[in-house]
Amino acid sequence: MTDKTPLVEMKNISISFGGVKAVDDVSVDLYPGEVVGLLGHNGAGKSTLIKILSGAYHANSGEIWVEGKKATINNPRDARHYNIETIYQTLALADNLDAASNLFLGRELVTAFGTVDDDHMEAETRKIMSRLNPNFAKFDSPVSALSGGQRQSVAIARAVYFNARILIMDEPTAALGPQETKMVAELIQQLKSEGIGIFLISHDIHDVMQLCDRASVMQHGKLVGTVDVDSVTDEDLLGMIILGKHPHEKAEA
Amino acid sequence: MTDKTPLVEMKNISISFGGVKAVDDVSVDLYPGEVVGLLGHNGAGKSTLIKILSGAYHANSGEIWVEGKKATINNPRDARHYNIETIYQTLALADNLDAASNLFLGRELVTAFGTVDDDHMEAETRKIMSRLNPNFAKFDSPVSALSGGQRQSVAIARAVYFNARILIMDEPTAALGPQETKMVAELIQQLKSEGIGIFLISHDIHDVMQLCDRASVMQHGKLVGTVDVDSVTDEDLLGMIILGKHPHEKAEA
Amino acid sequence: MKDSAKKFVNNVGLDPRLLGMIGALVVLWVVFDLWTGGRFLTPRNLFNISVQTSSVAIMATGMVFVIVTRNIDLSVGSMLGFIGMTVAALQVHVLPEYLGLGNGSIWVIAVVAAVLMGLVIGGIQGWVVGYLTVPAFIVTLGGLLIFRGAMWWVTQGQTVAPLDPTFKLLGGGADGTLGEKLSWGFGLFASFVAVAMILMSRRRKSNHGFVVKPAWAEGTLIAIAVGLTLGFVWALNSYEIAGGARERVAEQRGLVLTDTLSLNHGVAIPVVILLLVTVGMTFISKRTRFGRYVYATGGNPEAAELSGINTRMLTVKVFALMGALTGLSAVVASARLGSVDVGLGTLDELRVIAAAVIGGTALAGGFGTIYGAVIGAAIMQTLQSGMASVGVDAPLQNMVVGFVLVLAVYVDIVYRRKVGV
Amino acid sequence: MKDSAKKFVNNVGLDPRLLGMIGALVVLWVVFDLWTGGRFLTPRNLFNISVQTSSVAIMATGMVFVIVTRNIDLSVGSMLGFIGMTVAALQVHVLPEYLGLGNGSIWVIAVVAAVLMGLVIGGIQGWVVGYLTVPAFIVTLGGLLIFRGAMWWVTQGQTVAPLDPTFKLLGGGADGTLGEKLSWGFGLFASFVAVAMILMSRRRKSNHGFVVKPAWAEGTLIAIAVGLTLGFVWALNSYEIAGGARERVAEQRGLVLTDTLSLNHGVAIPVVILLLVTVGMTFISKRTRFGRYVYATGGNPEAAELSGINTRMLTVKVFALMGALTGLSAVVASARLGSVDVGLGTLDELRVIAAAVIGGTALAGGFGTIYGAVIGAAIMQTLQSGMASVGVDAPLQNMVVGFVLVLAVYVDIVYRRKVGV
Amino acid sequence: DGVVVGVSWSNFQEERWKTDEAAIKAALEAAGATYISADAQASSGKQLSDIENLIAQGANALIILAQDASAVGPAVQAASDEGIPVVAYDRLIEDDRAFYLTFDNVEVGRMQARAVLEAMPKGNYVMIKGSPTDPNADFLRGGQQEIIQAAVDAGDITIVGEAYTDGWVPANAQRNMEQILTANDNKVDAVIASNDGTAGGVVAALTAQGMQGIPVSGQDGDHAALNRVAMGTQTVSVWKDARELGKAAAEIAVALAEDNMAMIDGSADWTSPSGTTLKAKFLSPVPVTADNISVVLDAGWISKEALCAGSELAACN
Ligand SMILES: Nc1ncnc2c1ncn2[C@@H]1O[C@H](COP(=O)(O)OP(=O)(O)OP(=O)(O)O)[C@@H](O)[C@H]1O
Ligand SMILES: Nc1ncnc2c1ncn2[C@@H]1O[C@H](COP(=O)(O)OP(=O)(O)OP(=O)(O)O)[C@@H](O)[C@H]1O
Ligand SMILES: O[C@@H]1[C@@H](O)[C@H](O)OC[C@H]1O
Ligand SMILES: [Mg+2]
Ligand SMILES: [Mg+2]
Repeated sequence: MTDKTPLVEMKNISISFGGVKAVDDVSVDLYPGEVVGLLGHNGAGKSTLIKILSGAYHANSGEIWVEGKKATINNPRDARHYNIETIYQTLALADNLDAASNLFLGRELVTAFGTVDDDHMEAETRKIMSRLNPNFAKFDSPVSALSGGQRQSVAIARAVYFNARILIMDEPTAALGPQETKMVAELIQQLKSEGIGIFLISHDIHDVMQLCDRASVMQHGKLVGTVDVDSVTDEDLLGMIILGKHPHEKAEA
Repeated sequence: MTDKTPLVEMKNISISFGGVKAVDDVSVDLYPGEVVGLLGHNGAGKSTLIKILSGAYHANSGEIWVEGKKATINNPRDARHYNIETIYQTLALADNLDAASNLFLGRELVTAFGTVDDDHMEAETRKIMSRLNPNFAKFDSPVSALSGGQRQSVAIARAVYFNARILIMDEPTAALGPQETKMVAELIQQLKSEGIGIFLISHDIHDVMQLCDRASVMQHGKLVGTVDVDSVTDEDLLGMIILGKHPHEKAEA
Repeated sequence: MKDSAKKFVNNVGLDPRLLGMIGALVVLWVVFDLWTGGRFLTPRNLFNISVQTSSVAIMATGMVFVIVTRNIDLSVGSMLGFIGMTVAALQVHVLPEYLGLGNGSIWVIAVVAAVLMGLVIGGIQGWVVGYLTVPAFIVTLGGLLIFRGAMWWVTQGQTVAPLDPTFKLLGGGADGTLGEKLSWGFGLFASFVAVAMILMSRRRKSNHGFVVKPAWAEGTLIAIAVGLTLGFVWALNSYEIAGGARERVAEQRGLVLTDTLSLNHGVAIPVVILLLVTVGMTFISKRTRFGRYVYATGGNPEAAELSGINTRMLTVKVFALMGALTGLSAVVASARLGSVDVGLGTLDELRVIAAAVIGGTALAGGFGTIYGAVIGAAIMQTLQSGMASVGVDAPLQNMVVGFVLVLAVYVDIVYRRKVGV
Repeated sequence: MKDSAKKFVNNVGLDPRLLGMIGALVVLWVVFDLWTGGRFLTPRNLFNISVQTSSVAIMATGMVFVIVTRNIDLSVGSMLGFIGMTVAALQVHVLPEYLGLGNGSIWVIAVVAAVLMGLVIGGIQGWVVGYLTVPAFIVTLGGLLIFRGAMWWVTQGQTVAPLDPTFKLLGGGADGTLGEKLSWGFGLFASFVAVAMILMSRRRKSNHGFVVKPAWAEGTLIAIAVGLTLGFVWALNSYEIAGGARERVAEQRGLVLTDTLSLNHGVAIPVVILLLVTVGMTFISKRTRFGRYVYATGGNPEAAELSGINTRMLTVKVFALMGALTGLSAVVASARLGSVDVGLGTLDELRVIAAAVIGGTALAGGFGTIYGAVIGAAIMQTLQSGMASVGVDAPLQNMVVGFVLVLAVYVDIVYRRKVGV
Repeated sequence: DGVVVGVSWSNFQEERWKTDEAAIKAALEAAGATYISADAQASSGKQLSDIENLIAQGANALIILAQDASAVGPAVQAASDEGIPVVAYDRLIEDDRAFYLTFDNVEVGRMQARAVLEAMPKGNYVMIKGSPTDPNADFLRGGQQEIIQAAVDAGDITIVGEAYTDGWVPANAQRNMEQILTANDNKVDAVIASNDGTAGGVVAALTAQGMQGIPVSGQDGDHAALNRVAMGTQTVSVWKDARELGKAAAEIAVALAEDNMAMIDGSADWTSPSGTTLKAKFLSPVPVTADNISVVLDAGWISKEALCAGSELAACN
């Protein structure tokens, strides 16, 4: 894959909170049409790392390159300019608004007069939700009245609706039922085939093995290593996560 | 199992929000030393059902019996009197307090003078956390500074620290890493062997098959049915969840 | 029976929250009417209260946005005073020197200056809140002190009077109304707009294939909207102008005064301003991105920021809008008094915030409606006016107002719980 | 250099937030001292400001809990007036009839009555907020109107004076102090308690096997605490009592007045009350379940409720506590003035809330410290007294106070961002 | 039925207004008229609304304690449109259709200064003014200046401190006085305070420094202040017998309600500083000092007990 320019390169990223290094000199990259899994124990620094890419946090040091050019991402608006979409672990929904308003937040569909077009947005929301969560019907309620999984579906819909080049998914299926999870897996496959690059954070080794091309494992803020998923076993990955030991012999090409 | 008195019986429970029935005439029960899985698609009504048992919601109709006696549970305090402990899907942590304060919230350890004993509580918290999440070290930070999984560990610790008779776990491992998940599974086995009854809500069929004795499946607020886990396959359960079809031939004894 | 009423309300698509608030207002009116022996529910009093409500209500619509975004603005009363005083000095001491006394453009310049001043001052406060991240409570408490002091300095505490005659019309009074014909015109136009909007929304919905209300329900809704609007105009058009003012008004309207000529007030200009502001602000809150972002930011500031909304800039805009409305309100308040003294606007911040909160705006942010704030202001004003009418001793009046205030909000809470909104 | 200073502060365990606030206060003092040509930083002014701060600061400690639980209390100023007036009438018009004028128990009864009244009134407001779920803003706005009106009714607006002589000592002044000896005693006792608490906490920590600070750090902390306490006493003990009051005070202290007898003020009684309240409230907030629940409820009301905390009852208690402190503050304020007029407490609600917010209490709930509120009150009072000392007139004073208020909070914010707290 | 008289109060901050109100009520009752009222809480905007409401309730005559002399203009306009007479009570209303009934406020200021100047002809003076939002505050201050001007020019008197009192609130006056004392090392010889409330705050500050007894002025004849005069801690309280003022206002209002052109005893045309000519009647204030303190007893304004508590004055024995 080294022949193509990577979609994203995060180089030597570090950030600390009140003196404690949450991410410590981590480098990862992502190619078009590739799914890279980010793994690690709780508190390893996965969410923090990707929040730097999505503009939610600002790294203390390190660089981000997008499509071969150095990128400046100071806030979420900047990230959107690079077509980076994110499903946050905390979902980041405005609880007082309904699903459609959340889905289009910041990018409302408007009428010819420039006014927000709620009906159009609801219609689009119905379409995309039918692909993610067929049981979903609560289009008039604020999302505070939704179940945990329903909320997560809204957050996923928001990230995939717009034409992302780079998609960050932080434990996107944690709250989803088996059917809903399967639909998201299918969606990932489809997006991948469209050439989109995806960072997928997940604790589910099966999912990772099934969906990802490569996997980067973090431990205590540091990168343990990045491996081709095809060349490792479940146990190798677990070993990396828990013991932080790199399966040398099977390191990536 | 019908020879013993059940620990909990929820009989014909219904509740609706703004006219929509979230739980519709559902009955489930739980025996000492038993783990009952609660399954269903997103928005099926699982969380709502157990929130009625934990006193967070008040059922519109139906009865709750605890250890053979009719119980009145109007608020979370009442539930505690029946030794019901709950891990909520939303975790229900006070973000501005540290792990120890959250763990003991409402049941602080006090000194001989009746003042809260923060040092003692921190010491206890360190003990229990070492059994749940060995990487956890952020005892001085407010829980708002914790990662998603770390927060979940705190919520779990809070429910299992006190001597519950009845434990409700609403997707307790959704945000946990593989090692942490394994430790919780071990904990469940141990609690079970101590005679505690556990309601476990989970989307992970493997976990359910491995940890539960029986499983009750809900769909659109209604109970599809309750089955002995040993007598069904993964596919049977999935069929119940997704299609709402009961594997008649294998119905519970 | 109760259920069928509920169903009817639901079907017609009336907002039960709005119904409840109007209900509370009507109950207050009826109580005062009984208490004063029929002197309260008169066209005259409707006219009075509608004018008296205007200044506070105009600001309250802006305060909704401020509070929805989890901020507060304690400075509006002082700012109103400061702007009122500056603009008064401008039209009395400064402009006549250049343009000549009574020049027709004086009032226009004064109004524009007031609104711009508010916009800028509000914007600066918003900038300190949004970009320097000083809590709004502190910033606007500072503003309260600064503007009240600054107001004194404009004229060293001297009252400025009399204001420009045309400017004064913006404050209402017998001459500051639309007059009968224009009032009817205004009422018909408003009805037309309401009907057009209802029908357009219906078409949009059906275009997207959503279920629409049955035709009879839509018809009822239209009937209610048109009925209320025209009824309001009719009431104000039947409030006759009193002896002394007849001559003045007849001349102004270009009529020949005879004994049988019937001259009525009609809708007062400040009320027209308030209605336009209400419609405009409702439009902003429901149909513009800015309005959407205001609510999103209030619901979850972090999520709004992560969604690419520039919440800092939004804060600046919200405070600037509040300031502009305060400027407009300063025009109405000073025009109504015909003069500006250093006490103008005292305690208005409390009235304005109270109006918004009575109208259902949550201080925790995220929730609040424009119409609620306007009705909230009317409720506050009804209480104050009503108490002045019933012959209770003045110190006791305040106690009753305080008590009824809490009671009214409590009743509304119970009602909402019952109907489940 | 900067880093080593940071490390030092961290090691010693000084709260950088506290340091920052004290720093802001000291900067203000120095500025005013330069501005007034050295007349500001004198024992006399320290005495003045400490007394002037007391009433507002006592209430501000209670307001911290109110705001931390996401509520607000706008009624404290009016409530202070109402309680002050009632208790004044009690001690001047009622009690002397039964007990005889000058009876020694009058002041005790008055103080107890004030605190109980506050407790009950506050509790009722808390009940309406907690159980009837009417927003605190509305309930206490109603209270503001009701108590101000009720205050008028107690004596039909008449000023009550003079208050009981012993009662008046609670307000400070040359006689209302501990005197030199007692002040030293008080200082030593306070130092002893501080040292004991630091050492006990150290022992508790090491008992649990946690790492404790190095001994030198603990020593420095102790030195600072003791130094500050005794320095404060020393300063107040070097403020000499002026000519006219010497005779009165000498007699009261049982001394023979000679020309060379040096008579000094010492710590004023309201300041002693404030310090005891501060310690007590800090204890409640940090060491009791109630205090813990206050913060938990503020952080996440739903989580608190789910944890089995009776958040409704908690609200009642928080408002009752606020009321009791307001009652205590009414004693101090009325004793200080020696009389009660219907203006007593006017606008105090704003000062009290401002003190809490300046002291870092977040209006969104969940965060706030008692010491912060007290220092916040001192900052507000320094601004007002300082402006009065430099001889600027009221309107300009207000402007400067408003401006510096915002600036002070802004500087604090920047400082906190720098040190990362 | 009878006449309805609407009274619009600017606020109820000072003690005197309850006496005014009682006097008005009593006189109206005697005349068979009805009393309705409203409190503007120091807001000119609310006062205008209040007056409109009083008119709407059928008032046939209005008595207005104006928050501001000009801002009630529209209210007077509305009243005159309906032929309702207006009495400007205590404070000026700049409108020739109003009947001005007051004690002369500039004169009150003069009386305050005169009494203090007599007690302390030379020395350091402090001027404690009224609320910066009350025009009377500046009238008073002007009258005070007239009297002391010569002594100031001659260098006998130095004004070492001057401050407005926000809202006339005594606690604010106390704080200002404390700071002025601090700034001058207690080198203050006399205080001209603009009313009895502020005087109370001043005396409390002086007492803390053992300085009570230096000359202090006030006005309104508040009971607590008269007691201070008896005790010697306040020099003068300019007494405006609010009962007289209230009674006169009620009678004038009723007379005008019955006949708009009625002639009022003792009234004359008077021109305000800004040139408005209106019918006016002035009652004369009385400066009450230790020397003539018996006038308030004789008038039944205050009981001997209240006046004399703690005093050794001759009039008290
Ligand atoms: N407070 C509420 N107000 C209104 N509707 C609610 C509320 N809470 C839950 N609901 C609705 O009730 C239904 C059941 O929700 P519940 O949270 O019990 O689902 P669940 O089975 O736990 O789903 P998940 O697997 O996603 O957690 C959903 O349709 C949800 O939208
Ligand atoms: N805002 C913050 N302030 C302080 N510390 C933080 C903050 N956010 C994260 N941390 C800390 O940084 C570390 C990494 O957290 P992060 O959320 O990135 O972990 P994670 O790998 O996503 O874990 P999980 O699997 O539990 O989601 C943790 O120790 C956490 O406590
Ligand atoms: O009598 C005084 C009055 O004239 C003034 O306007 O307000 C204060 C009062 O003390
Ligand atoms: Mg994470
Ligand atoms: Mg759930």
